Amino acid sequence: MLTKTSFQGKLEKTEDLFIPFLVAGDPSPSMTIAFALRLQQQGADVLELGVPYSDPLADGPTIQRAARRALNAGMSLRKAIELVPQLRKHGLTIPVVIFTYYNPVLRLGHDQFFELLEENGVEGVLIPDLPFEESEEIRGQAESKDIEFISLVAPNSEQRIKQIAENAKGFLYCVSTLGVTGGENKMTGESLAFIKKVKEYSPVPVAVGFGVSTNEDVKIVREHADGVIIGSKIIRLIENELDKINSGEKSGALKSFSNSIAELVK
Amino acid sequence: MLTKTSFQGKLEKTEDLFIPFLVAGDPSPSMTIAFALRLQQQGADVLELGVPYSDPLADGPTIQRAARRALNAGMSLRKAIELVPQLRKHGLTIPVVIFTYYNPVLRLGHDQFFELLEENGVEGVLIPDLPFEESEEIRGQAESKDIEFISLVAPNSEQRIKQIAENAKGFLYCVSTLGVTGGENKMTGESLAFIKKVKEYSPVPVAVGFGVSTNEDVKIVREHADGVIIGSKIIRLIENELDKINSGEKSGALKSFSNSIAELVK
Amino acid sequence: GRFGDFGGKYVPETLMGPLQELEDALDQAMEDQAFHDEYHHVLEEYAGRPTALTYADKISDYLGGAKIYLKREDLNHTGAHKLNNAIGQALLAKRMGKEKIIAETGAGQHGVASATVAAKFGLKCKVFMGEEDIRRQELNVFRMKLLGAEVVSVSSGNGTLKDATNEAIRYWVANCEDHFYLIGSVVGPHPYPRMVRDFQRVIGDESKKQFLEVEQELPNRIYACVGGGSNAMGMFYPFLEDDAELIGVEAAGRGIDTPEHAATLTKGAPGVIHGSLTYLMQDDNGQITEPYSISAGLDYPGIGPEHAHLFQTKRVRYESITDKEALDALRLLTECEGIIPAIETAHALAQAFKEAGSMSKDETILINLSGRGDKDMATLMEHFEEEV
Amino acid sequence: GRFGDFGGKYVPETLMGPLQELEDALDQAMEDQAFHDEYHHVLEEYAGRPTALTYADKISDYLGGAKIYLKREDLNHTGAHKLNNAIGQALLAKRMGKEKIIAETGAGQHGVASATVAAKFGLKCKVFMGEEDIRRQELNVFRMKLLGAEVVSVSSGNGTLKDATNEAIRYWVANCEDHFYLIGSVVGPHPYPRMVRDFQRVIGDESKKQFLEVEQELPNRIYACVGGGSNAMGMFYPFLEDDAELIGVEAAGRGIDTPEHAATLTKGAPGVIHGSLTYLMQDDNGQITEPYSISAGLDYPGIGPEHAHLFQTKRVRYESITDKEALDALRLLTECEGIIPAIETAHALAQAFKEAGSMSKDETILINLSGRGDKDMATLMEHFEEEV
Repeated sequence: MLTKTSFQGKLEKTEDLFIPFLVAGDPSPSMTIAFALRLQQQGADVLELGVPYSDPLADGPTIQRAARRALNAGMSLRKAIELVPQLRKHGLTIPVVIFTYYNPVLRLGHDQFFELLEENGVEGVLIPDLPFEESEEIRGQAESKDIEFISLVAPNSEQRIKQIAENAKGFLYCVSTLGVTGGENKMTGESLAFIKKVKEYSPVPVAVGFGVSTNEDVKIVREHADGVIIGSKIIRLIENELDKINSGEKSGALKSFSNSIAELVK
Repeated sequence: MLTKTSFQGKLEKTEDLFIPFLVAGDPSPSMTIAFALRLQQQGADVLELGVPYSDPLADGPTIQRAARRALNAGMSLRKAIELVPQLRKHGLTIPVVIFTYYNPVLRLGHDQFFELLEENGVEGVLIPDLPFEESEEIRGQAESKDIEFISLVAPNSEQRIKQIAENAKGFLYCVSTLGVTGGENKMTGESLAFIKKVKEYSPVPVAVGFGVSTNEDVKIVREHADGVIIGSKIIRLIENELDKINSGEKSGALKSFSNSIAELVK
Repeated sequence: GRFGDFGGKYVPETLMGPLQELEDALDQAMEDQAFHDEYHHVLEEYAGRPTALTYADKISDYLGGAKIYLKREDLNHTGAHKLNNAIGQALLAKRMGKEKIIAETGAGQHGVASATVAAKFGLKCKVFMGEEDIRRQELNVFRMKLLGAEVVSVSSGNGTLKDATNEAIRYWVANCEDHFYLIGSVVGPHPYPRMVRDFQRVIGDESKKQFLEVEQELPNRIYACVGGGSNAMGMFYPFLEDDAELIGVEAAGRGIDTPEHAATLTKGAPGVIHGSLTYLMQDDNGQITEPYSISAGLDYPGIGPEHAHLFQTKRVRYESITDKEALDALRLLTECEGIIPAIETAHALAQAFKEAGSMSKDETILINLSGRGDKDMATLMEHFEEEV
Repeated sequence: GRFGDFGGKYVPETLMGPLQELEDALDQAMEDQAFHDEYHHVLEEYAGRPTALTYADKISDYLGGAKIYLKREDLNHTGAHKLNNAIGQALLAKRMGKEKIIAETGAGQHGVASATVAAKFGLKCKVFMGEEDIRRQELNVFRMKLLGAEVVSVSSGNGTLKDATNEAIRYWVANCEDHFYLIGSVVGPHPYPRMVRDFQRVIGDESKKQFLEVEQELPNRIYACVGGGSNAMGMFYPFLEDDAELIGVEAAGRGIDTPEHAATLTKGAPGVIHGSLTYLMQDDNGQITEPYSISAGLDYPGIGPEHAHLFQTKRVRYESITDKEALDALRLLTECEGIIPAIETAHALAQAFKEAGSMSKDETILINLSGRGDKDMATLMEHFEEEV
């Protein structure tokens, strides 16, 4: 039942997806490019590129720290989008989803936002504080630009699960557990039932995020969903390398990062 | 019109009275005796012997300080009364008025209080917080023991002036100015009219107190009243001598005190 | 001017005139409907009366006995019952043409109430406060100054309420012609104890009406804390002829068997303090002794003469509560009902809580919640910091 | 879920379910007379409502123009309008079977109100507060703890109200199943702005009735300070269809031409904050900026969406007042009327005082005296110590 031509045809796989998350500019734009390429090397199918925000309501302390680092380095919504051609130039071929809170988009204006996305060849967009009911206009604009507007669905979405899932584009971001990013994963029988229900309605791959932080988590998610989204854990792996990066040992940092990712998704 | 046989006949003068005030036990019982004798030497006609009290409502800071010194030295109502025979033994012949707030008297009990006064040969008593209306019982008791109960009258006693003055015993304590002891003397035309009015009604000498602190004050009071009461000024003169007393130069202190008193009442 | 054996005017002669002037003006005012109307208008429109009567359901359930009601004087403007009296006396001062008022204060509550009415009615205000209390109650001192009052530091004695009162009386003696002395409790010479009671009886009058509305009968027992005793007299007075048992609660400080308490009726003896014959704490020589209580408002060596009378006639039962018992009651009320009472008030609460459990569920208790605890936060922090 | 263009639910998907559950419960409750009766019973019997309407005669005379009336929310239990809303939401939480509440707080007033209703209704309470605010508002932190609440220190961001709100929302996302989030102002996602307004409209409803009683007509102008805007919405809402001119007063801090202010409508732009589309203070990249005001309660970068709507439609006039103007107005009210207002409230006073003199003597002004100044004493001491 899955549609195949998502992300402007660039994502042909519909299962076993690995969707990593990076905060653009954490700790610098060039390191973001380097990390992204390593993630692609380790099998990433889609890159979620997070725009740092002053007040990230859906995020836990790990991503808040990353956002703070990136903001201090001067990152913004516009600069994050403009980072995408740089990623391409350096060899990134997987689709990129811009992950941003809604206020920077509003500040830029919907039209200018989509022009920027289009100009810079962005394949998808995810706005964590714009639920289905508030996103009708933006979903229309995304569709007209052939940009995937990624929806989220949560265990407590209840009667809205069907509606959200049936209208999903690109992939459906399935919040495995209540809470902000970076919490503990609790794959209970309820979570599995919820994923199963979502898969019934979704025309696109169902990826599970929130709290996936060990290889064991990854394996369990793979078993039941079409993809796994990993955010805070990747930020923490980057944080492990910050000392090396700051002391100029970038290649050592990237190697160690790659190894950790390989171990995580093996 | 003045009666002559007040203070058990010991006060025969009815004018030009000099009535000094001492706090019993300030700074010690023996010094009180010494100061009293000097005052007699300088022409005192009646001694007001003050009982130190924790909360002397009618007194200003000077007499409060004296009371504090005397309390610290262990003085009490009973001890103050028992000081009177000591004064006699050392040669004091003028009548003594025990000046005490009402609470110590109440605590002792009226009967025991008057027994003590009688036993110790006290000629008068003055209770500054027992106005005419509250003193009927005690006035009766005093009369029956032939002890003069000294009344006070103030410029704002108004229609009560006549009543108080007509019932006065010993001498009538005329508060020259509104305020507590130790304030400034303001002998205005009003004060003089008040004294004149009091004298019209009083069967006993009218003595003026409160704020008499210079020889000039004394002279003005003498001119209009039958007597002058000096309290705070005498305490201040004693305070001037405290250093000498504490360093053992008692005779020098007494000499200097005598000279000051002579200067004050000349 | 007497309540049985107690009361009277034990003051320097100089005050006899002003007291008579006050009494005449008071009697006139009390017979003047316009004065009553103005007083009640200000109470309603400015002070926020009537104050609520709150049923304390959680604590009643917790104690498992009588139903407990709270008369909420803490909701009065400036946070305690003190303002009722200050308003009454300020209106009287204006009526007498006096444009300057003086007041004494211990913790500062009556000082704040006096400064408040002075601001409201355009009077000049001088508040006498012991230097030790000024140090301990910095915030209330600032509050009075902000309201435009002058705070006079009193260094005589131990620099606390008794000394401030002495000094206020002394100042009044010297300035009685144009100054009105606004006494903060049912103490002092006649007619003060009666006047303050009459300006505080609104507490009891309202309570009676409110209680009858919700319970259709009067409370079985009524509790109030007693320092000078104005909140208690205000609450008790309208119930004196009724069946309700009345309980006044004094401060036992560190215990009535120690020298550190303020349990005047329990441990004191009759005598004269601040112009009135009443009970007070004194030594064998009749010198007034220093009281102690954690609560500045109960830390007073005397008590209103009408209380002395009600004690002697046994119409009111007087109990005493230690610092610790008061603090425990304060916490219990706070956690159960969301109301942080003044530490003074907590003494009344503690006694009521002690007794409520052994009363039956169809009996009722009324407690005068005389003031709020905001002023006591520093003290409470000292005592509870580790626990909370 | 909209007020014109503003409002909505801009929240993580996980909150959409709980918000719907809340809205359903709220709609049911609002149609249930028993709920209204209980809410109003608690307001009267516990919080002390109705609060007084005070005619400020001295200040009216001093300014020489319109007659000024004050709606006395400072007389509400816990000292501000905040409790009205906390009571309403706590009753709703109980009705929904939620036994745990969470709340955010800046200066601590809403935290204290939440801790109070939690104690009163037997709920567990967790209050999120920025670590910087915890340092500045030690007394209110202690008060909340004494009431039995847990105070959670928030170190993200600058450690002030915005961050505490973020963290409270995050905590709610993870614990929405059994926790009720008790928001303190007319902000947040639908249905909060409407709900909080409806629990605060008692201010305006009472005012209207009281004003008609004393003046037989409605006020010409009504002033209220605006941070999040709950006291203003509560006051304005019942007058929206009337002729009265409504004036909301924001904090201009050190001046709206400096970066240090909290004048959201005057200087901000539309955007999303804390789940709601409204005006906020932000930079060119859409990052929320830190506001500044001497008054902790106005020191918020957003504003309730209904205010944004009333601003856009010009039904309400929004002005701004600097720290200094507010402090001056605070002193003037204190000295003239014996009422020390909260610094928040002083902003509304300052704007009204600016305008009153040029109004005619038969015109009238109503100011919402949203809270008392006791909590601000430390700040006032810093600013006035030398002067008083």
